[in-house]
Amino acid sequence: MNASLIGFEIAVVLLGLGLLLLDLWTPPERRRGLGLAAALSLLLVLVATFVVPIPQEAVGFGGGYLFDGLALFFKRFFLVAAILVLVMQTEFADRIASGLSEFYALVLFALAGMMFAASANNFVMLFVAIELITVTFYVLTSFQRGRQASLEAGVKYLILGALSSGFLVFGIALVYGTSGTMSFPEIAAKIEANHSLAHQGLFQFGIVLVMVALGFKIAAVPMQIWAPDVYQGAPTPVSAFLAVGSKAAGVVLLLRVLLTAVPDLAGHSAKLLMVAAGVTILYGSLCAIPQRNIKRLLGYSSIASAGFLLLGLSALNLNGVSAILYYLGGYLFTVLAAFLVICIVTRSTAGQTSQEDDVGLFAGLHQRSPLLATALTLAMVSLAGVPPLAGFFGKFLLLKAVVESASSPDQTALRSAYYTLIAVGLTGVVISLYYYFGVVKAIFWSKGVGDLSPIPLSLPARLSLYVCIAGMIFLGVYPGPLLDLTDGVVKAVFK
Amino acid sequence: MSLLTHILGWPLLAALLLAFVPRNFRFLTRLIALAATFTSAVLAVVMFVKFDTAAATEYQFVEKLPWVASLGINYHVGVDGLNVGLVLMGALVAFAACCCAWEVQEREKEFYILLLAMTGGILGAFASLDVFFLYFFHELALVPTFIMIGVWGRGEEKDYATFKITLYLSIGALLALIGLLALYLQMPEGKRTFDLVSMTEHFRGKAMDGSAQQFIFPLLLFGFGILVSLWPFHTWAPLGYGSAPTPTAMLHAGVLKKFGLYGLIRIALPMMPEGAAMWMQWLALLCLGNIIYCGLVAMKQKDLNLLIGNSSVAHMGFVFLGIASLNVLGVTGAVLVMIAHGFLAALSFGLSGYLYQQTKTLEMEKLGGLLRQMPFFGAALVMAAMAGCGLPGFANFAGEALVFFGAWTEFRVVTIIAVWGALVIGAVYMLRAVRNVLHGSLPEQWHAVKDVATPWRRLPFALLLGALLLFGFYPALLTRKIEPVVKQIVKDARAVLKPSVTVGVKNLSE
Amino acid sequence: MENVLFYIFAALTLLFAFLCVANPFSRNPVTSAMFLVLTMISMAGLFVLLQAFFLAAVQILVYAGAVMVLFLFVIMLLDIKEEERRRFSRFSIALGGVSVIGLGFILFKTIRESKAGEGLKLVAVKGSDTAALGKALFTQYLLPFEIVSVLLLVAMVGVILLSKKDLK
Amino acid sequence: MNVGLEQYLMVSGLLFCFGLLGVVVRRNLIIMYMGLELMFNAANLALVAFSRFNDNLDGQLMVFFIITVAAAEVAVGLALIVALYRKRQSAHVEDLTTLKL
Amino acid sequence: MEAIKQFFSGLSWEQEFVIFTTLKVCIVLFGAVLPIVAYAVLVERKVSAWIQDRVGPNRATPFFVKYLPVVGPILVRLGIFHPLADGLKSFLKEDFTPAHVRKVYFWIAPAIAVVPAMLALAVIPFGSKLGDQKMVIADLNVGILFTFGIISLGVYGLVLAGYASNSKFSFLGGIRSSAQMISYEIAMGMSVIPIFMLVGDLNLSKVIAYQADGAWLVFKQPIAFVIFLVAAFAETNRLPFDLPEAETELVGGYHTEYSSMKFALFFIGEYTAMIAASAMMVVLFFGGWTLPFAGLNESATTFAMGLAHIGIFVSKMLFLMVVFIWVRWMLPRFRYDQLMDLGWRRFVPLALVNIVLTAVVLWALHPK
Repeated sequence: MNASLIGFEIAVVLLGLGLLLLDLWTPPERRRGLGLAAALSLLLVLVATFVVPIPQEAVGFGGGYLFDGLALFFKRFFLVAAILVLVMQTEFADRIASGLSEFYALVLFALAGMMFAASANNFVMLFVAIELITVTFYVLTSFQRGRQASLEAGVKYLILGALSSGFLVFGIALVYGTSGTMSFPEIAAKIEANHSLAHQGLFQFGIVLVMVALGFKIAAVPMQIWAPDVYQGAPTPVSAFLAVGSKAAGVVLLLRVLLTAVPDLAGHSAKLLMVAAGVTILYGSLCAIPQRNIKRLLGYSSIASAGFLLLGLSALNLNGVSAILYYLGGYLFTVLAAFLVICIVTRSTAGQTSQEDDVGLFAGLHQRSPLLATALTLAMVSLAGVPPLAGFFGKFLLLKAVVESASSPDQTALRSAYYTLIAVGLTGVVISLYYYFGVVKAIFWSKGVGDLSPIPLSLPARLSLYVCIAGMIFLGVYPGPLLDLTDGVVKAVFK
Repeated sequence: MSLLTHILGWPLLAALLLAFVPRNFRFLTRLIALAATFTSAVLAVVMFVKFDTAAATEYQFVEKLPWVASLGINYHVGVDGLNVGLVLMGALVAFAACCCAWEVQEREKEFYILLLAMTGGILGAFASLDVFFLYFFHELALVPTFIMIGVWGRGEEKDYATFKITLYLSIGALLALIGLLALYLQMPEGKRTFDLVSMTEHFRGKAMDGSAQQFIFPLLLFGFGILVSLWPFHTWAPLGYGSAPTPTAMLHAGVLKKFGLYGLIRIALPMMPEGAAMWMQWLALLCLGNIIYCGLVAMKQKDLNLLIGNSSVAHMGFVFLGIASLNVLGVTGAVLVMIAHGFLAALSFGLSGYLYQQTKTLEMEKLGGLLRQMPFFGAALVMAAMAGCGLPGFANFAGEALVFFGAWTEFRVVTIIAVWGALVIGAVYMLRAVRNVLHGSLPEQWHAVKDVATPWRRLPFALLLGALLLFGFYPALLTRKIEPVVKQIVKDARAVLKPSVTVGVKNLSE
Repeated sequence: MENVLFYIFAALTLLFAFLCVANPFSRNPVTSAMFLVLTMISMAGLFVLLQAFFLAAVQILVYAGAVMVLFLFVIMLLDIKEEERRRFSRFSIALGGVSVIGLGFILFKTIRESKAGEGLKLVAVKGSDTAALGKALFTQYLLPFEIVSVLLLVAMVGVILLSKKDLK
Repeated sequence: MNVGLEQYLMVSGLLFCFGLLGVVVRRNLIIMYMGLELMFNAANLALVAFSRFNDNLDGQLMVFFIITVAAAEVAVGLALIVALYRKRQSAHVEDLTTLKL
Repeated sequence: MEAIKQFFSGLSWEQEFVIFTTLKVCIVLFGAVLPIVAYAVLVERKVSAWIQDRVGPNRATPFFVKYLPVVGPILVRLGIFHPLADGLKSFLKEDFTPAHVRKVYFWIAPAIAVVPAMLALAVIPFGSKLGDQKMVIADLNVGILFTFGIISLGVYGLVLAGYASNSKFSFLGGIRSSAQMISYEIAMGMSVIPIFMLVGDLNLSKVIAYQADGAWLVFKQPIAFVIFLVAAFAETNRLPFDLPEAETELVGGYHTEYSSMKFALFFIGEYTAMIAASAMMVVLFFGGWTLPFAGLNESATTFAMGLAHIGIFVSKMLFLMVVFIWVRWMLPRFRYDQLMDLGWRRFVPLALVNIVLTAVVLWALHPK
């Protein structure tokens, strides 16, 4: 039964199972290499997504699985992210006490979940995919169970994740109950046929609950509290995958629900989205200011980014959605570069400072490894939204979409709200400059640099860094191709 | 490739190249930086000479490449009478700043990379005919500024200054960005483009919606205004310049700051006449704040750098006044002042930087009698002070005179006050500075200071002074190019004003 | 009779649920767990009243029979001392109480106002609902089913990793 | 009063609130987790009621998935709590203090 | 008689349901289960005695019986009256509650141990028909699931007993039992899946009907039967898997601290669970109340035939119970890790293989 549709996912799951099995016959000292093997295999899958003939748009499995441009975009996105994360994991391998192969395999399973999420077309698929991701991350987050921080992060993620799941299922129940169907297009059709449905209290309540739950995935207010703790406590590659993969999965599901299932309601809840976006941006930016722990800082920065993603959503136009995709594309390289550097640097300084992952660890990095220093600097600058890097163009597009809504004649009622939102967004950008440059400053100009030994870099790590840097610069300097792609995808999917 | 692309491309290329030069090749580093800025300066001069003054309203040396087709973003550079002088000024100042960069002794590699990036950004910002790239290049120049101040800056308030300048300028830039985006979105769907030329054409043919103008114009005015240290958003400037390393201060105060003014003249005025008509009165009042208030503050300064910083803010007042007058004389004068002040500010900061290098202090009370010790330096400083006061013979005079003539027809009271401020206050603080630094008895501790000795070191100062004098004695070199363009802009900007209001007096070049 | 049974089961469900999370007499986790078991069982009763026999059985089998035993198991294994030595912060209780009551009120109101059940009648199940469920599960919902199996694998791997002894 | 969908929803809603109450007020991780289970069950009840009253099987299938997933989640969650307890000798939220500013 | 018929025919469906269900429950419980439990204990003692070459209980007698000629001494020798004496003893003994226990749970636990086992019997069809009444208390569509659900609740009694006793032996016993029961429930549950794949229904009456039409399932699904049988031993905590109460390690396991009637309840619980397990096996594997001759495969039409069916069912069940008892005294106790190993690494995979095999065979026989 149209199994070929899920060929990529099947490949990923099989790869994960294969890793678990291979572990049995691989001597411990060579297990680290399994990660690279997995990364290479994923690279093949990624190549396959370009080579294999792919249907333009296809629905399968009782309408629950949708293969369209958006799905393909996100599948490739997740694959790239997972490849880089796997490389990062091999760099991290020394700090994993046991279960290295499982460490790799779980990432693959999470990846499969994300890829399924990209194609979810009804609430059952949404729920199942999201849970596959979340449960995998519970384990991954607490993978370093010798470290108390890792365990605490896991527990925090667990409780809040389960809470959001609770909201999710109750929301799904209400939406299903009032509309009588689980499928996104059918819900849209029902609303089309009977407009009063969209205004029914229970239906709206259900949608809000679902939104809140998806907000957890992308770390948006009011479900953002976990992010800093979990980013800080989790093993670095896991934080990276959370920041990129899990967040993007939340975004794609949010898009599917809001734009496919309830396009009408999305318009009604614009104010809600705006408030969420604004508060998220402010919360993330303001709380990041006093942080000294780099991973925690990135946690808050990821909250702020979630706010920007919501900003694009609350623009309520297709350009906003396209901007979201673009922003995510840049975010992928930027954040992964940052975490890769953190991963490598903290490895070589592990145990030397009482405060792990402190920003101070980067003191003198430019002398120890210019490549790492460059990559981290570029990442920070890109996150801050400074040209000519990817982050700048992403934020530019997002702001453009919002300004577009603000000045469009259809949205006169919301005009002042949009202006406020823009102001908030700008404030966020300005504040973020401050703390991102704090990191840059630490890299180049911190005082009292102790250790100046050079940091060795493995070939895969080096290559990944080059890829990230190239991605950041290319997307910032020559945004044309990706923008055309995202525009095309969005226009084709959401009409 | 167009000459312009070369002018702005070489510094950027050199920045990239420097990234691969080993850290300890210090000579090579500096050589590359100097060569790149020198090339662009020479090319800029070539461009200036080859510029066809007769066709000043046309864009020349144009290069246009599609960049992001779906959004209508193009790499589009070109100069007309308005920005040709600015590009020249930028390139010259960049070269001078690069020459002055010898004071930086640590982490030279990073410094030069940032300096070159900034140079490229500045030149790109002035040469771009695409709104997106305009902003893009400006940001590219702005961010290195923050870093350079934060890292190589001096003084106890360095961190605070960095923070403040970052905050202010980012806010200003982002406000402007929103304004520009809104502008872009005012174009009808399907025809949307960031191309400045087409946008201007479009709005010339079909005026923008009034309410949109009321909204966008202040965004641009204050966004750009903050970038130019419009009173009361000017406080970042003296502080920032006081803490900045010399080349940065030269480049920023001299060139980058003019970007906001350029944006106002190039974008805001012609496209949004209604907005301009409404806000120009206020601008005229605010610019008094710059001229008088900041002039008075400058008088109180004990630190030479802060004094120059404040005076630079005060000078911006003249430009604002010229723009506010919204007639050919005033705006032409404003552009002239922009260029003249670019050279002047660079010169002043370069000199004060040299002094600081020698004495490690800029407190005027501790200095004195240095003229005897450093004749070249003294002479240059005196001339800079004279230019700052607006004495004839320097380019500033020409510009300021035009501004006052232009403004006189529009706001008499304001002009009177401004003239008084310019002549009296400006003269007072400049001359006091000269007296305190150069004259009087030479304190014991400064017996060892050395003058700018080698021709090599003198080059930047000589170059800037030369430019000031050249355009001072022969302003038509610029005005002839500027004026036709300004005429068109003023015509656009005045489109909605009552015809009874005079449109300029007469052509200057006649 | 069905109405009476509904009210009985509903009342029991709610009572047990409340006692599970906010038992005024005991803060012993075991007590909470046992009340949760009772909640599950009463809910299975509600399921039966809704003629969802399969799910009623699954509810008891999985929740009461496996999940809650796991809870009990863990509580005992850890021998978690009762919370009573710690005092609740008044603030958090008040805040939680208020927010939950607020949420309840909103829910109550929306349910009331949306008149969800209007015109809907419980239709008697024809034949075996298990067969219908099974058919749907293996045709329309095959993919989620398979994904859940991956999820279970992940959970298994995760649990083993998290709880096995270090070999050092 | 005849029992209809509304009554079932009321029960489900109240159950949801109780679950939330447990999560918000209680500080023992395991009891908080039980509150979460209650929330899941509230959703299950609502789904079954909706499914039966609409005569549509999707809801019951969803319940099936929810129960399965919840079981998996509980397994992982409890393993985690046990692992933490071994390190920390506590299962209280207030004791999760390592990760702070 | 007429009046009674009149009475019944005048009842509404609901009233009839309630009355007959109550009747069935009472009869099954007090007429069958409790006596069987009582005498199962006796059989247990007697069988163990025979196996160990002893005489076994042969003393208890009401004061008059031994004076009966011939029959009296035989009855006494057989120990017929021991169960009565045991029951009396458990009622009369001091009901001692140790000071350190958790009172509430200490009291509840024995009850919880008994109830599920008894509930599990509710769905088992112990005969075809008596008159118009089906001989099953609740003929559920999801019968088997219900049974498994209920059986899985049985673990609470033991766990709580262990917890409530607040002593380490009891506690370890409780923990062991919960782990053991949960583990084997999986193997057990999976072992019966092939049966329902063959039958196509979860209703136990249908399972019997299926076997009436063909061979008993024990022949079609021997692997399933073996797994089920072994799992049943583990589920009922019988030797060789009685780890929760292993005397040599844990004294009495979870019931160390119990005495008198509360202890007796555990005992009843264990034997009721045995009854339930045997009954399940009869239904699932041995054709329930059917016998493949004398027309006994058909549903009863006469009252006598109905009774005969019940008799057949009970006999099969008793036979299996004897097997339970027999095994107990023949096999030594496993070690705990062996037990877990057996469950997880032998039976679970085996059950899975069995499912796949059945599926393949079914697919081969009935290709779509």
